[in-house]
Parts: sequence; C-alpha cells; structure tokens
Amino acid sequence: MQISARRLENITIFDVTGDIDLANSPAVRKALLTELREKKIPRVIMNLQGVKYIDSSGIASLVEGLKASRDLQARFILFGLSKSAREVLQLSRLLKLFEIYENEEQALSNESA
Amino acid sequence: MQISARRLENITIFDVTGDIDLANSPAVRKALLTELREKKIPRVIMNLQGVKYIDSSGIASLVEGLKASRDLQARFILFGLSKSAREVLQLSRLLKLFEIYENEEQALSNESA
Amino acid sequence: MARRRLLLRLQLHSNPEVLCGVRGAVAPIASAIGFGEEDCRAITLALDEAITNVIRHAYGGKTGREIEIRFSKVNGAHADKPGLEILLTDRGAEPKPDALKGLPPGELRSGGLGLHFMRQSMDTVVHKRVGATNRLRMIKFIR
Amino acid sequence: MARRRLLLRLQLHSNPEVLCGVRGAVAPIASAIGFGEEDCRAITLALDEAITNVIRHAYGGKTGREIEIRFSKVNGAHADKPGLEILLTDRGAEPKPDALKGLPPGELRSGGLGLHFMRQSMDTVVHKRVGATNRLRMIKFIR
Ligand SMILES: Nc1ncnc2c1ncn2[C@@H]1O[C@H](COP(=O)(O)OP(=O)(O)O)[C@@H](O)[C@H]1O
Ligand SMILES: Nc1ncnc2c1ncn2[C@@H]1O[C@H](COP(=O)(O)OP(=O)(O)O)[C@@H](O)[C@H]1O
Repeated sequence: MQISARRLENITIFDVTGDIDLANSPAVRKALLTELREKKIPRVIMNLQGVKYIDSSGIASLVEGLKASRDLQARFILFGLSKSAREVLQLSRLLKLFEIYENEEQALSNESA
Repeated sequence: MQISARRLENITIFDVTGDIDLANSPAVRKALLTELREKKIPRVIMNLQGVKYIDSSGIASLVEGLKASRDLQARFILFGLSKSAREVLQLSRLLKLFEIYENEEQALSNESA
Repeated sequence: MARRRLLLRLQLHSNPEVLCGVRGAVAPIASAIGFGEEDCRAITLALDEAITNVIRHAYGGKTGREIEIRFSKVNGAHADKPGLEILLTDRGAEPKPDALKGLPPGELRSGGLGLHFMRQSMDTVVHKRVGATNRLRMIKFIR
Repeated sequence: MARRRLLLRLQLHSNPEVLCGVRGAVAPIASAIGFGEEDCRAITLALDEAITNVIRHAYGGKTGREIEIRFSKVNGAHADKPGLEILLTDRGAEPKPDALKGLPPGELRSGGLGLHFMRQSMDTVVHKRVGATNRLRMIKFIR
C-alpha cells in the first residue's frame, strides 16, 4: 500500500494504491487523523481508485476519519471505489454514512452533501 | 483454464482463457493435436487474449502444435498474447518460430507468412 | 460432510505483512474449485478477517506466533456443487465467553465488523477450542 | 547471507491443481518485499517451474506426495536491496547426474525449458540432496 498527499488550499487529497489491510490500515488512520485533527484541514478526500482490496481494518480506519470529520465539522470524502471496495462497504452497512463520489472532479466540486 | 473451439470452413479457432500450466497443458496439447492430426484442419488459430499466464508446460503444448502443423503443412497461428505470455515465449527464444498476430482479424486475413 | 481433500496447507507467523500472500493463495484455489469472482472475493475477505482476528485477539497483536491454515475441497449434498473448507489453527488465547457473538453492523464504530464479514461471506463459521489450540472452520459451497 | 526471516511456509501435495494457489501466494509476497511487476512475474514463473519439475521428475508424475515451500525475506550486501529466498523440499528421487544441466533454449523441442526459465528468472538456483530429501534453493535480490 502506498499513500501520498496532495495539498490544495483547505483541501487534502490522499492518493492510495494497493490493498488496505491490517498491515497498513494503522498508517491510513494516522494520515487521516493528522490531517483532520492536527492540521484542521476542512476537507479531506480519499482517492481510492488504486485500492483493489480493503478489509474491516481498512474500513475501521475510514470510520475513524469520518468520526473525526464529524467532531470537527470537516468533510471527509471518498471517491474512485472499486467494485470490491464497494462490496465491502456495502457489507458493513456503512456505505450510506460516507460522502462518496465517482471521480476527483465531483469530489472537488460538490458542495457539502 | 477453459478452452473452446469455433469451427469455420477449414479453420479452427481455439479461445483459451485462464492460466496454462501443468494442470491443463495436456488438455491444450490434446485439443491441438486432434484438430491438426486427426481432423486435418489446415489452419488452427489460438486466441490467447484471455491467457494471463503460461509456463513451460504450456509452451511445450504450443510447440507440439507447431511441430504437428509443420509435419502436415498446416498453419498454426497465435494471437492476443498478453505481456506475460510474450515474456515467457521470449525467454524460451521461440517467439520468432511462431506465426503471431495482434488480433483475430489479422490472424484470419493474413496469408501464410 | 461427505469427503474432504486437502489442497494446501500454509504455516505462517502472526505477522500482518503475510496477509497479502494468503489472500493471493486462496483466491485462485477457490476459483479452481469453481467459485465465481464474487464468491472468490467473499472467501478471500473471510479468511483475511479470520487471520486478522487471530493476530489481534488470540495473539494480542504479538508477531511471530504460529498460524496454520488448511484448504480442502469438500463435497456436500450435491456432487456437482463442491465447496471449500478452510481450517485455521492457532495456539493463542481462548476467546472470552460471548466474545464471538459479534456486533450488529451499520453503526459508526471503528471495529466489530470482522465476524460479521466472515459470517456473511461463508456458509459455516465455527470456532472450537481443542487443547491449547483454537480451530476455526469455515466452509462455503458453490451455489 | 546476512539475515533471513521466514515469511510463509506452504505444504502441498504433488498435485498440478494447486500450482495456481502457490502462484497466487508468491506474487504478492514478492511485491510486498519490494519487487516490481516484471520481477514478480519472473519469480512466479521460476517457482511454478520448480514445482512442476518436482511433480514430474522427482515424483514421476505421482500425485499425493509431499512438497514444502518456505518463503523468506533475506538481506544481501545492500540493506536497502532485500531479496526473496524460496526453499523447496521434496522426498522424491534424486536427480540423475547431469540431469540438472538443462538444455539450450530456442530449439523446437517440447520440453527442456523449465530449468532455463528458473535460471533466467532468479539470481541463484541451487539443488542439494540432504538425506532422503531434495532441497532447491532459489534467491533473487531487488536490483
Ligand atoms: N480469534 C479470536 N480470538 C479471540 N477473540 C476474538 C477472536 N475473533 C474475534 N474475537 C472477539 O470478537 C470481537 C469481534 O470481532 P470482530 O467482529 O472481528 O471485530 P474487531 O476485531 O474489529 O473487534 C473482538 O473484538 C474480540 O473480542
Ligand atoms: N526436480 C527434479 N528432479 C529430478 N530431475 C529433474 C528435476 N528437474 C529437472 N530434472 C531433469 O532435468 C531435465 C530438464 O528439466 P527442464 O529444463 O525443467 O525441462 P523438462 O522438465 O521439460 O524436461 C528434466 O527432463 C529432468 O531430467
């Protein structure tokens, strides 16, 4: 798994590639919480286009990001979900709780849901 | 691995999907030799677009097809090689001995090389 | 269970870094038995979650502990609908009573999804304590 | 060889149907160590060929015989360029003298490519007879 950040004005986009599992979900969690809680970035976007696999530990990290964003009145956005990532989120019954877009353009342009 | 035959006039096209390895290369060999030696089909074409992996046992089956076609003055043609299949044929230094095309149209239209 | 044929046995350490290798092994095995792509993904997820739980709960996050996995092809009621049995063995702590009940999904909780995923993905998920070992047996049949 | 860390141990029977599972396991392990895609494909091919040879030659095509594979991460001369060591053990026949020399590639021969593929794909390929077992050690380092 690789995670890298692109920092625009008041927005951070994380580009993630590879599988998210117990080996690296703590790194995802840390990256998200640093951006939201410490840097107080008001909009954090996860580009999951390169993520072909995510398990419950990965979902848990995304949930941490979502919870932090709610605490801080920030927005936490996902886009580019693979079929498999979507299936797993569906299985978790959390799909509707996340703000999800098809692509980066939509993730950047949309006003708060 | 799945192998199925489409039979046109004097031409058989084998559509192969899946990995070719020791578990199924004997089936590939048998299909080829039946078509060439028994049915005396003058042109046998292998559609390898769906083959993401082939090992030396698979290459050996293709070589059997090529040898039979030479014995019988038939044509034995490959098309749709994946990057990985091409690499393995390259490694075997047999790439130049096979008649290989990019796609089915070329494989069907071309006159003998 | 009519018949069982052992396909592959894996021994690994309780190290999250090998999860990817185990996932890589199970998907083509399931596919070779005849499962479709969605089922292969479900089986892969179930096994990943089971190993994750062994690492985190049975071994309390400690690395270097032994985990064994056996993949067997099984025949159920219908000879043409075989299944995959996965037997996971560890030498870690016994689960606390009721721990394996699992929590309802759909709540904003960072955790508690693994057992739900396993049960959703497989037909059978059974834990058994045998001596000093935990044995988790998961089975799924082709539909 | 400076250090070796066992990542995964596989035990399988000499059954061609499990080759796909072994390939599925090794590619992500190699990738996790840091090998690029082309190297991962080469390592997968080498291991497939090695197991194929054990099934066909050491066990004479008989199924149900034991094969063990160990994957270890190794550090070579450069700490930042680790490698993958694959140790394959079987209890089959000892190779005939000179059998493992291999044949030159590029000839229209149905066979004789496996050893060539293994040697082209890996940095080291060494066979050793130990008691009643054959041990094939293959190593490749990241370049
Ligand atoms: N292999 C195991 N050994 C001991 N306890 C377990 C095991 N698997 C699960 N549990 C218990 O069941 C609970 C729920 O597990 P799970 O649904 O996977 O979610 P999570 O692991 O995120 O808590 C765990 O918190 C743990 O208490
Ligand atoms: N594991 C092995 N045990 C015994 N003999 C072997 C083994 N691997 C290879 N050989 C011998 O080396 C020869 C060349 O092997 P290889 O290059 O893989 O081609 P092929 O297996 O197609 O003959 C084999 O024909 C066999 O005689």
